[in-house]
Amino acid sequence: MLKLIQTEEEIMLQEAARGLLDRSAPVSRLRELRDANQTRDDALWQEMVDAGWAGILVPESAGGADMGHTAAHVLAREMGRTLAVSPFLSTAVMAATVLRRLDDPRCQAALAQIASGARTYAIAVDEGSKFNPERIELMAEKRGNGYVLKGEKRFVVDGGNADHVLVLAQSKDGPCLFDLPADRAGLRRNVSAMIDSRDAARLEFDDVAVSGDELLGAAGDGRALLRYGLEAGQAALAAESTGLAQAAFAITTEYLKERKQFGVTIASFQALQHRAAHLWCEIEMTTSAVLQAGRILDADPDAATLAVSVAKARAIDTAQLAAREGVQMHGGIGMTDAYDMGFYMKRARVAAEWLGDYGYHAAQVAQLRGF
Amino acid sequence: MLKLIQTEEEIMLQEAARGLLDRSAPVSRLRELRDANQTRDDALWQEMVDAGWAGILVPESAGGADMGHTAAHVLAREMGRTLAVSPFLSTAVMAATVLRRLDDPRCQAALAQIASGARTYAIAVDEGSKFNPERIELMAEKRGNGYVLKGEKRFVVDGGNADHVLVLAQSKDGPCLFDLPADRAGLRRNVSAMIDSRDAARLEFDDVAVSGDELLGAAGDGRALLRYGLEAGQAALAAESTGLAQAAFAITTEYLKERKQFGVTIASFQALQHRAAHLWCEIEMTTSAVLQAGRILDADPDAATLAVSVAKARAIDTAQLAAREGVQMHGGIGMTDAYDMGFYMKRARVAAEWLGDYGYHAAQVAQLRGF
Amino acid sequence: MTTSTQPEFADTPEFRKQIRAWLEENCPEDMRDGASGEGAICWGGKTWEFSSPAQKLWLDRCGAAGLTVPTWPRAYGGAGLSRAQDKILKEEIAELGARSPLDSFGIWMLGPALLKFGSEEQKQTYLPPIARGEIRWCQGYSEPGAGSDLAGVQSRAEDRGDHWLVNGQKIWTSYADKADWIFALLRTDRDAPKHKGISFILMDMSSKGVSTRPIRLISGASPFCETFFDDVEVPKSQVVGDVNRGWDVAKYLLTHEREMISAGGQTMGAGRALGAVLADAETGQSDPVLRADAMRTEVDALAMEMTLERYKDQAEGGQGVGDASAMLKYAGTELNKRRLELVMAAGGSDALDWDDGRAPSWLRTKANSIEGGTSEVMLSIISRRILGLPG
Amino acid sequence: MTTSTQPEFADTPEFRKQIRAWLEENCPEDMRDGASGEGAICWGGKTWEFSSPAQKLWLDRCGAAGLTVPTWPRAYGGAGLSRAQDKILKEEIAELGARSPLDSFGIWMLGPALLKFGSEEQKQTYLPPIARGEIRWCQGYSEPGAGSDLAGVQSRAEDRGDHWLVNGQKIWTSYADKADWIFALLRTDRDAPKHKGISFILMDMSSKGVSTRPIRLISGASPFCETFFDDVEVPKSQVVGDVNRGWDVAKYLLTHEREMISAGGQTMGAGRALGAVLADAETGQSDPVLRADAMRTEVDALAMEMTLERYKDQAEGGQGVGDASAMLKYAGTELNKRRLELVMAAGGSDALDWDDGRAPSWLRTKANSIEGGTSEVMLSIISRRILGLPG
Repeated sequence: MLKLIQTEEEIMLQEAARGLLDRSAPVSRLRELRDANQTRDDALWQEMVDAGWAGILVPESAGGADMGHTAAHVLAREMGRTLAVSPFLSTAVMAATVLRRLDDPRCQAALAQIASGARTYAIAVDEGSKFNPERIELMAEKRGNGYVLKGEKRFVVDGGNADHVLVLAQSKDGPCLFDLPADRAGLRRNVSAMIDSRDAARLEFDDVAVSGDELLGAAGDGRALLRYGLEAGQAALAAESTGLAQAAFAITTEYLKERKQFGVTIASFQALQHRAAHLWCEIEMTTSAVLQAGRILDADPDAATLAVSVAKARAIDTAQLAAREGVQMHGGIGMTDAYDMGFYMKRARVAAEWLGDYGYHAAQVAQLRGF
Repeated sequence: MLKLIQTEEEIMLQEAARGLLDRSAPVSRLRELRDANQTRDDALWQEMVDAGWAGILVPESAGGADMGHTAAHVLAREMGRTLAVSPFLSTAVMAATVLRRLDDPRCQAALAQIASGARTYAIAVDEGSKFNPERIELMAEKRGNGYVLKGEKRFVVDGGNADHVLVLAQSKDGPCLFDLPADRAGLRRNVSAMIDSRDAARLEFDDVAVSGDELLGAAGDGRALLRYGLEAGQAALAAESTGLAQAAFAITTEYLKERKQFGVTIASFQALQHRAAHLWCEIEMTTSAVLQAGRILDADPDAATLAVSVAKARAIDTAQLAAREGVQMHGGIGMTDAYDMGFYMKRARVAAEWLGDYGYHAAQVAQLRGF
Repeated sequence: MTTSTQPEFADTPEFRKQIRAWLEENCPEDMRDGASGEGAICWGGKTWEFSSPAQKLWLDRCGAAGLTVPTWPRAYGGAGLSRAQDKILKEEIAELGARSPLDSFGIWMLGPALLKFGSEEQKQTYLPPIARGEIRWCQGYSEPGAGSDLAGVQSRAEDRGDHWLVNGQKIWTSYADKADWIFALLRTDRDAPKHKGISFILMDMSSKGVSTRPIRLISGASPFCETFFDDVEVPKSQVVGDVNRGWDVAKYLLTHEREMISAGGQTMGAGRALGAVLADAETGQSDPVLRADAMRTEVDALAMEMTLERYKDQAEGGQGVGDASAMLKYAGTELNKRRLELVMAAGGSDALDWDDGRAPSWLRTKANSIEGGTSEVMLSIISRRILGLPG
Repeated sequence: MTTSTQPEFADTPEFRKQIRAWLEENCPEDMRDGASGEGAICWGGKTWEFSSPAQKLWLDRCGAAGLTVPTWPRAYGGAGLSRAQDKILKEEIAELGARSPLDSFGIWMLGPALLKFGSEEQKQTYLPPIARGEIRWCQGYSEPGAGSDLAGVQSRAEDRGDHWLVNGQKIWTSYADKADWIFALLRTDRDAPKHKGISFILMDMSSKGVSTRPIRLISGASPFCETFFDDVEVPKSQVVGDVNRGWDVAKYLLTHEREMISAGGQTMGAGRALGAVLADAETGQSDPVLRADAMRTEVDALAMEMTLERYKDQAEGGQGVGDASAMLKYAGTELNKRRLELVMAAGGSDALDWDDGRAPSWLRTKANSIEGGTSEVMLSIISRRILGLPG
């Protein structure tokens, strides 16, 4: 059944991931990228591709490892620990989850491209300042065999660097999901200076022509289809945020043990002890929720919404608490840019908005629980 | 101007009040009443009347002391400290505030009755489980010179013992406020076993005849008129709750200093110190809000809503926190009926609902602050 | 000690079928209503008054089959089931809606302690009557003024050669007024360091010098009692484990108890009900404060449920819960307090009537974070034993 | 030191009229826009570049009239105003929308310290240039690794007969790279108990051996610096108060600083703005979580405002705020953090763009509960000094 403990395979995967990331993507690497005004790390992504991570959700028939969401969460959690910068979530989790739902040779080809590292994706959903896939105004007007897209997408994470974009648009037949190259004529990408030093963009669609072949699934099914990708992304982001929380917490407790004030280590102050213990409990509970989301996504993705929303709501709350406590317990040094804790705080804030904030996911939970 | 410090007169009043209440209405008195299934303490009320408290808001022309709301709050706060049981809030604060707004010899007479202790009041507003004076369904049908009242009022505090009732009803001319004797034919009072061992009743109005003389002010003005009384009551209840919080906190810090565990006083545990210090801060902030509400009620009652709602919201939150921390920090003994802390917790819960809960008052604040 | 009628349960794939058949055959119709509240519990003991003949029949049959204590060895009144079999049994009981035949501190607490620390003679003497519901036990740990410092035991057992002479007072002894025997921590060496001079002793509550007085809580009448020992004579054989090593037994049982309370805290007012609570509330839709609190509580309740599930899975996978039981205790009881605060807020003035029933439940939850180790003690345990912070 | 042009302000009912006339006559039009942000501040000092001729004129006129430091004695460059007069002055300045002519650590911190602890000669030497905006000061308290333990000063001043020889490092020295002088806590006796071996010493930042390095925060560039002392020679006369009694001066200033930070914490992102923040938010109406958080924050912000008002009234009534300043500091800064969390949540992804400006403000507030004494230190002060708990 759906056991909420890690399998030996998952534990091995975790150890391998930790080794790769500690070596090639420690927080100091993010700092280097930031200082160089870079938001992509091609060498790291190539390493991830070589390790099979790009294809973690790609079927074996398309050259993937097909290990499932729980395994993807193991990787995401480890990436959260070191704040690794990569298109993993957008490409290997969200795009792959969508594409593999379609029995379509073009999707098979796209999946193969993902697994081989030849193509990265960004997911373009938001149009306002809040995640709301129910309110889509970007228009897809039928023209000949294809469509013309007009409108704007905001907060497209990885949108500045991705090779392809999945775009949710509104047509007179209902929501449509398109898969198009990011360099298509008429599509302008405005990259913003995101606080966590990663890539996000505003996409302007100025009469962008797409072919009928670039429509994924049937017209009108776009939102339902994308939902699988979004939920997979939300769960993976919850896993990443949990890793972030665990790392921030580990750094903080280490600091508590080392740091002396008034002649004793500050770890001996009971008020800090109890706050640290409380935070540990929060992280434990969130870890359970993420495990549950992974198991259900693997077993019955149509029934995963509740578990995914619990995981996402809990994880972003926990990650932000861990970062806040991290800065406060470090005192002044935690506020300096030279120390890593600020990077954790900024990444946690971005995760708190991306793919739905606490209020969005708590409302999903309330609705599914009958109130 | 509106100074937020107590005047010397107020400090003297406070000292006198504390003396009277410590002597005649300690918590042990509430316990006696509870054990005897009593919800009234006529001797105590007579003492309050003799001390001029019943007339604290009654004009001197009607035999009152006319000291204003801030002074009334001084008394209410002291009553909260010992959980005194009396009709002070309903009668001396709410009913008096309403009656003195009308230039009407019958109201003058009623005020004189209040000041002399000859009459007590209860205020009948709620019809559902939540305070909502905007939604009144109890009907006042015009009949001859008077009206016939049909319907039900719930959670009428002091409703089982009061001599008179102020009832807010709906007529075809709009809301009407009536002042009628509680023993009027057709009016049935069902007293409930309230958790704080005080008096609250459900009133059933079964074709209750009231005369035109018993209508206060003009038909249609009832809600606007009662509002002055309700806001005065909310502020006084906030003051009472602040006194409750202060007393619960004082008992708790005393206990922390006395109680030994693992060979030291539990006051030496930093986690408890910080929680106690935090609670002290909360009480200080609430004290300010109550002072502000009193000053504005005295200076400009038409502009008091914001301050009153801030005070009520803060005070019930603070009182409940103080009671919860009180029980938890006492450990097992705090859970026993033989110890007083449970009485504080129960009274705080009733205050949290009476005259509007936290959500009601926070919504008032949000509305007045433009969101 | 096994009866001749006791069935043999095989540890084979056939077990589910076998146990289902046994339950179908033996569980009286009246005991199949799935009831589990206080009124449905059978506590057993010498003075127990059965609520119905079916309750007695169900206890007798389960007792004879060892199914009141399924995982205990057959020699001591159990059915000797493996952990996996026990899980199947519970599933089948749930499937049938069968009531628990017997609940008691003897089963939950003393039994595990005796199985681990008792002598062969003690096991033979005390376990089977527990299994058959003949003897009801209560626990005597806490003392007035000791609070979280459980090792600060002052009640003492003096060695009088052929017996212990016991004097002192216990508090929070649940159902002491209805129990036949008590297991208690008593000081047997006043000069030793406080953890080293305590013994775990069994006493007959009908002994001369034992008396009890019920405790009323802020939430009303309670099963808790104060229990007094005034020159009570106790046979020397009634010490479990070594003399002055009673703290080892106590510690073992405390961890055990924490896990039970945290699991229990969760089921009190089950998660499912919260939606209904808010849907019924007059301002459940219109008040963002109430609604946001409910949403947060629901999210956390679900995470708590998943956590209990995860720890159960870990336990089944052979990983003990260990000190993390402090987390379950802390988080579960704090959550339960929040839930009942919400129930009260949703209920408004209706919930302020004592007879309405919500207020006593609400007040009762305030003890959850005190009994069985306070939240503060739990946090300190986590800090010290899991996080490795000093103290 | 008073200039011949300095007006005499009488402590009479006429004062309001008099000061209003003075302001009307002397405040340049460009200085009447009520601006108070970082860009509008005049910090003064040797290297100060005035933003406009009007800014210089306004400073010069106020400096000459003693109105940069209204309550200081006229002998030291002030106007010798009473507390009541000062209040009227502030009201009239607000009425006119006049900018503050000069802000500086010299006015806020060193001035009060010198007035209380300085020698007559020190007052004569240092105060008038502060009042006229000629010398800009910075403070050197904190050291790397000392954190909340301000008395754990390691930087040392060795007595070399005719001068002190200063070596060590300070951190969080705001604007040290722009200041002319620094007032610092330095260890002058390494053998004494830590609070008893510290002196409060004034140093010229242009002295040989002084260097600074700016600190970048998580919120971006900051006025904070690290400041290094490498064999800096300082005249013996530049100790304020007694040698080795510098902690008394520091304690006095710390209480003073707390009151200022708590008041400042409140005005950063003023209360009035929260309604607008939520009204603009995309989910400000529809998300109960966001809405409930905003409602709670608004209620608390108003109570905080009333509390600041109450403490001001108390101070005017002659009751000092004393240790309760720890409460203002704690509650004010924690509230400010909550407010900015809310601003970020309301802003959604728009606020995640660094250039949007909300994120740096949000991150900056995280230091509020650290600088000037951490929230934990404030709670400990309240616990010990106000509640009388041990520790």
